[in-house]
Amino acid sequence: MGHHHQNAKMHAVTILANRPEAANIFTLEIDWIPRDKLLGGQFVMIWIPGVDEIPMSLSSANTTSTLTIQKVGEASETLGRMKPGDKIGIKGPFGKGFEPTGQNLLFIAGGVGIAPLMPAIVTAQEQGKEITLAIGAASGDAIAFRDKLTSMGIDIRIATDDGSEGHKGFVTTLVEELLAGGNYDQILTCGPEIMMAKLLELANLNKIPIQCSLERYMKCGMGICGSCDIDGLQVCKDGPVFDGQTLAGLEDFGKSKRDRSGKKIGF
Amino acid sequence: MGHHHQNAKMHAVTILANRPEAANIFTLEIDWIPRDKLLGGQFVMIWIPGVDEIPMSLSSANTTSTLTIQKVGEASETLGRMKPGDKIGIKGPFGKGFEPTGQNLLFIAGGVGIAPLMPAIVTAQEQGKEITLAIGAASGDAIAFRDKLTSMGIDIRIATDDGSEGHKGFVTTLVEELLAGGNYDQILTCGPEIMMAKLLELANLNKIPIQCSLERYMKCGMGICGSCDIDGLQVCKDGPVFDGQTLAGLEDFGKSKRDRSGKKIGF
Amino acid sequence: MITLDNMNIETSIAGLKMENPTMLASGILGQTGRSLLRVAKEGGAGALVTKSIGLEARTGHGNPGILELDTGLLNAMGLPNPGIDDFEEEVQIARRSNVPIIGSIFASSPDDFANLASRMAGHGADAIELNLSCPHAQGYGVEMGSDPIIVESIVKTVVEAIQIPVFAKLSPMVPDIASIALAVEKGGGHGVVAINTMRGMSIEPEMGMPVLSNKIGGLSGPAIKPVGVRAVYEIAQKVKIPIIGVGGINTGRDAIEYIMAGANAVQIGSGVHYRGIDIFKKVSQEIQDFMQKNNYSQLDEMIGIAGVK
Amino acid sequence: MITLDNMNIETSIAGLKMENPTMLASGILGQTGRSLLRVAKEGGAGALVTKSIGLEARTGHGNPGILELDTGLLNAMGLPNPGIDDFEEEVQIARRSNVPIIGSIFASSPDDFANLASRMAGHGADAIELNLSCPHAQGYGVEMGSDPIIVESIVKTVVEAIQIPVFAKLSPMVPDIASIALAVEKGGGHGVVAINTMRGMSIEPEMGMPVLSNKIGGLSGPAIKPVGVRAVYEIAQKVKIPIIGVGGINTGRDAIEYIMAGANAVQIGSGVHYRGIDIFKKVSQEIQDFMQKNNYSQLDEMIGIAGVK
Ligand SMILES: Cc1cc2nc3c(=O)[nH]c(=O)nc-3n(C[C@H](O)[C@H](O)[C@H](O)COP(=O)(O)OP(=O)(O)OC[C@H]3O[C@@H](n4cnc5c(N)ncnc54)[C@H](O)[C@@H]3O)c2cc1C
Ligand SMILES: Cc1cc2nc3c(=O)[nH]c(=O)nc-3n(C[C@H](O)[C@H](O)[C@H](O)COP(=O)(O)OP(=O)(O)OC[C@H]3O[C@@H](n4cnc5c(N)ncnc54)[C@H](O)[C@@H]3O)c2cc1C
Ligand SMILES: Cc1cc2nc3c(=O)[nH]c(=O)nc-3n(C[C@H](O)[C@H](O)[C@H](O)COP(=O)(O)O)c2cc1C
Ligand SMILES: Cc1cc2nc3c(=O)[nH]c(=O)nc-3n(C[C@H](O)[C@H](O)[C@H](O)COP(=O)(O)O)c2cc1C
Ligand code: FES
Ligand code: FES
Repeated sequence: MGHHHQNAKMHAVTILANRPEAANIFTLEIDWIPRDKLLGGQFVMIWIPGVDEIPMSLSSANTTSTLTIQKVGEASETLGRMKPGDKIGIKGPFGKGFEPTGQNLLFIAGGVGIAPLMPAIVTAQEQGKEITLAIGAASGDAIAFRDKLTSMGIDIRIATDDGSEGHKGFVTTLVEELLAGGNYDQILTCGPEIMMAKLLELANLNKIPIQCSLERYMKCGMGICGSCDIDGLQVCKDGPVFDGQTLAGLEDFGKSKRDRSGKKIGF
Repeated sequence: MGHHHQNAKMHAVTILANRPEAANIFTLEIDWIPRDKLLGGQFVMIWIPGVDEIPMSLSSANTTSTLTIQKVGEASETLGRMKPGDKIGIKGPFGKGFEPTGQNLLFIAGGVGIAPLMPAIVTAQEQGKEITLAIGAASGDAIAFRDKLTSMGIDIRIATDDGSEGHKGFVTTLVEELLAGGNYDQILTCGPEIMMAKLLELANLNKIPIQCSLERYMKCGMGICGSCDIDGLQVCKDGPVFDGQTLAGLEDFGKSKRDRSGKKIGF
Repeated sequence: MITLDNMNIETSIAGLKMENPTMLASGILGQTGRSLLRVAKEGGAGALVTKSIGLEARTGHGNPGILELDTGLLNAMGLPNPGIDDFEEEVQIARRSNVPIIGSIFASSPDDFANLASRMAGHGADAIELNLSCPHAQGYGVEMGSDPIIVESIVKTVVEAIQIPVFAKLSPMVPDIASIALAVEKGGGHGVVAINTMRGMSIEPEMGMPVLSNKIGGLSGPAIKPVGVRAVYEIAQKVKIPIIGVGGINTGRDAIEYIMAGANAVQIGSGVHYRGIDIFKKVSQEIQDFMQKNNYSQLDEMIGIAGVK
Repeated sequence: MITLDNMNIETSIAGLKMENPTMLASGILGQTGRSLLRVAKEGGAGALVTKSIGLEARTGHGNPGILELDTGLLNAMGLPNPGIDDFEEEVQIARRSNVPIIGSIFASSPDDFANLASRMAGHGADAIELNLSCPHAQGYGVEMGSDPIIVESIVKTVVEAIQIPVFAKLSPMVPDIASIALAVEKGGGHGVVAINTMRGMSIEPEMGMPVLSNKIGGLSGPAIKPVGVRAVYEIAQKVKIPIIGVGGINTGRDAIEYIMAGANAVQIGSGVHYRGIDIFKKVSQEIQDFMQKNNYSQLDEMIGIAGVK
């Protein structure tokens, strides 16, 4: 065919470990790695036989890979009960990931949005970049990768909804402070779209390039069914990571998405 | 698949030249070469659109390939009328070819049977082997590749049915003389099966290894239809070149073949 | 719209003019107006077929709904769609492409088909494609599309209800597809689209179960090309109305096989996965390259020639 | 006969015992007794199906009769065969293999089928396979095999005429293959074989014409595997008689998909081209390897499990 497409074949893979990561968040280690070097933000479709198939970012990929998952419904909860030796199906990896550029990077995670940021943070640190990470979470015990990030010596700023740790309130307020004080070359973020829409405004205001990782309901993950459409772009294939310039031109960003039937609905 | 099979895809190829080779025999040069190094005896299936598809040995393969064809019926006659620029279909190459071993080689061609021997003769000469070639033909003007063989300095012995050149009568008589005089390491032959059956006897009598290239009616050329069956071997895939040991164990060799329906018929 | 020079590869189907013979097949990026627009502008498609739309919104089957196999794709999306009412905006946006918009619809009775067709026409579609062949949505597919009498009656009812051309898309899972095409012609249909996917299944041995949540899906892509070419060939021997060929088209040569079998235009679905959204441009270019090398100057010269030789 | 240790992959179909579940499919190396013998001894097949044999000798269609495509093979041999009388010697030789010999037959009426079947039984065949599904031989194939009433009557007539098991081989080119399988069961048939090839065509663009001399042929190999697996799955939901799965089996995993869908045994045809005559040994070994890794000890444990989960 001559064209390098991300193939969408199903592979049965074995779960090697299931570790608690934070309140309501766990990490599955699987006996599988992507073919090419992983960019944070790239994701796989995980088939839980008899239950569902859902998109999931790869939170790391070395000799094994990990998925870091928040329990929100049947599929994620079923995954949470899985034990070493259990099997799941995997398709992918799919999509375009983060591409950190510049020296001084500001990462901003909303909740489990830290998962797709992790591979980018690790790579950026290996490349000797300066890293600041702002995390917004429901409470202090819901912050994933805390040990890992601390041992890496990352400068972490925390905002919690309940004020149990760090700034009480929105992470965006925290970011406004950081932007006022710091001199960042790039913002990389994943979290609720409303949060990211606000961050896009802040980035534009401060003339800092930004990359955001989006979520839409995904059926194929491979760019053909149209279920994840945002203004004619497919989040699964053209994203999930988009740059600020692209996002600024989209009518739907931060405003509306599609339900499983393709109907437009507001956020 | 991990298994190297001879693929049977159809390719349209262009005829570059159509040269007379001998009485009733012509050589087509085609804009196509086999993927791997050719062994004499390996063949292709040639599709003449609207007419037929027939097996044909490759008489050479370098930057282009050649087919050397005797006019015997509709397909071969249609090919004889083809001009540069005309197109034919080709599948292959198929089958197992000659493997010259030893220093002093006796090649024996019956009629157009010289065609599959040519690549083996050329290779053997390149490797510095001693070559004797016995040719049986209807008459002196029916001997193909005469100029080429002469310019190569090959020792040619001729037998003709009409006595117009060389020994009058069977080439096998000529071979009996050669075997009495010479000291051959191997016999390589292609021609009528009755001739080759006689040569197998002579080879066994003289304890000389022999390889014969057989013909059977071919439909698939790829070893699955069973049309070219000889004692459970498929001439297209297990042959067309067989060694004397294999042939000695076959009931059908020199005695019977199958018609297009699979019925056994005598020679 | 893209302009392609050298060879003339314009074609037309029942009065719809196309600058090149490649259309987007139904169900691929055809759910939103903006993605349709993009397939025309960025992708180079000569016409666009929408996702199949029904009377009501449907979420479709659960995930997994699709996977890639060694020789093609297998999907059981289950006809998800926002319903005909919500689809007006999408058609309106798609129309900005200036290429023909073909509204695909599915229903379970002739009257529902006619109802949907007139609303789709009202939304601004240039033609209607009747999906008579979905292999994995109970009550909406092959059951109807394999009976010539039902097919004729659906086509007739729709043709009488609207002013724009009506095409019927057929399933290959029948003993004699040409007789179904004949029923389309008899019903007054303006064109036949062949083929839809073939019912297939993929089982994951480690799990001991079918992968698709619906178990059975529709096979598309390279695997079904020989079946589609044969179907178009057989239909071309039997009917006079135009034929749109679809199934496993990835390259210009694939498209040419369909055209030589008798197709006036082709559709591409799975190929968007294999070669990207600009596959329509690539295939159009490859068709032109072939024509140049083989001394054709008009697409018309190739249409159906494999059936007359 | 080969002995395979470790896992037990023996199976049986209507009383025919097989040391492994792989059979040679009809039409591949099945025309002579000696090639059949070789497929068992050298190739490792657990049972052998002969070429389809008719009342009279037939030369079949002219060449080209077969070609390889990107996703499978396309053939229109046209049922060449020496006729039932000349076939006795071949069956006798094939019997030396000590594996079950299944005589495939084709005809155009129930009585001719019955006549052929009793002669094939007389020649020494252990079972009969009725070819109700040849896609490219006018009058002998899909026309009959797609009508449940005709199928039931053919099967019934044959079953009443002979003492050995009767299997019917079905075409996938029907809207509902399970209903045809049901007709086989109702007629008293002892097993169903699914699937035969699918009608397809390949056109060579440079020539502007179909490659096969018969124009239309039967598609086999990897392309049709998902269709075959689905067919076996659907049939297994509907009938109780054993099922023999065939279509695109190249590896142990392919065979296991069929077995999990409900097949008691499988047949391999095109795979002989892709992996050589010893594909039967290879596939048997791969099935054992899979069973070992996944804690199965008997083939039976896998049969049909994708249908119950
Ligand atoms: C590209 C991408 C990467 C993601 N990465 C992660 C990650 O690393 N960690 C993590 O915890 N979550 C991640 N998610 C979100 C995750 O897919 C959902 O949390 C999960 O699907 C919920 O499924 P459920 O059955 O547990 O919940 P449900 O009860 O089924 O649904 C809960 C929520 O999840 C959403 N959801 C369900 N199915 C899908 C689907 N097929 N596609 C998109 N959203 C769906 C629903 O819309 C709903 O909002 C990612 C989503 C996307 C699109
Ligand atoms: C492996 C192999 C290599 C060959 N190499 C050469 C070669 O280099 N040069 C050459 O001149 N001839 C060669 N032949 C013979 C050549 O295939 C026939 O001469 C040719 O098929 C005749 O076709 P026709 O239509 O001209 O004659 P027809 O009138 O069709 O038949 C004349 C004779 O050719 C035989 N023939 C026809 N079709 C086939 C077929 N499909 N398979 C086998 N035999 C067939 C017939 O059985 C008959 O005996 C080779 C044959 C084989 C099997
Ligand atoms: C994901 C997917 C969704 C499809 N949805 C529809 C649909 O809604 N309506 C329809 O008529 N065909 C649908 N099809 C079938 C295609 O339009 C097309 O007929 C088929 O895929 C064969 O073409 P291809 O091989 O180019 O994909 C769908 C196919 C795929 C792969
Ligand atoms: C060259 C060839 C000849 C065939 N001849 C017959 C036949 O005579 N009778 C029959 O029932 N099936 C015949 N078939 C069909 C096969 O038995 C089998 O059903 C089909 O090829 C699918 O299996 P595969 O994908 O393993 O080849 C033939 C297939 C091929 C490729
Ligand atoms: S999920 Fe299907 S196009 Fe993105
Ligand atoms: S020609 Fe078909 S097996 Fe040799």
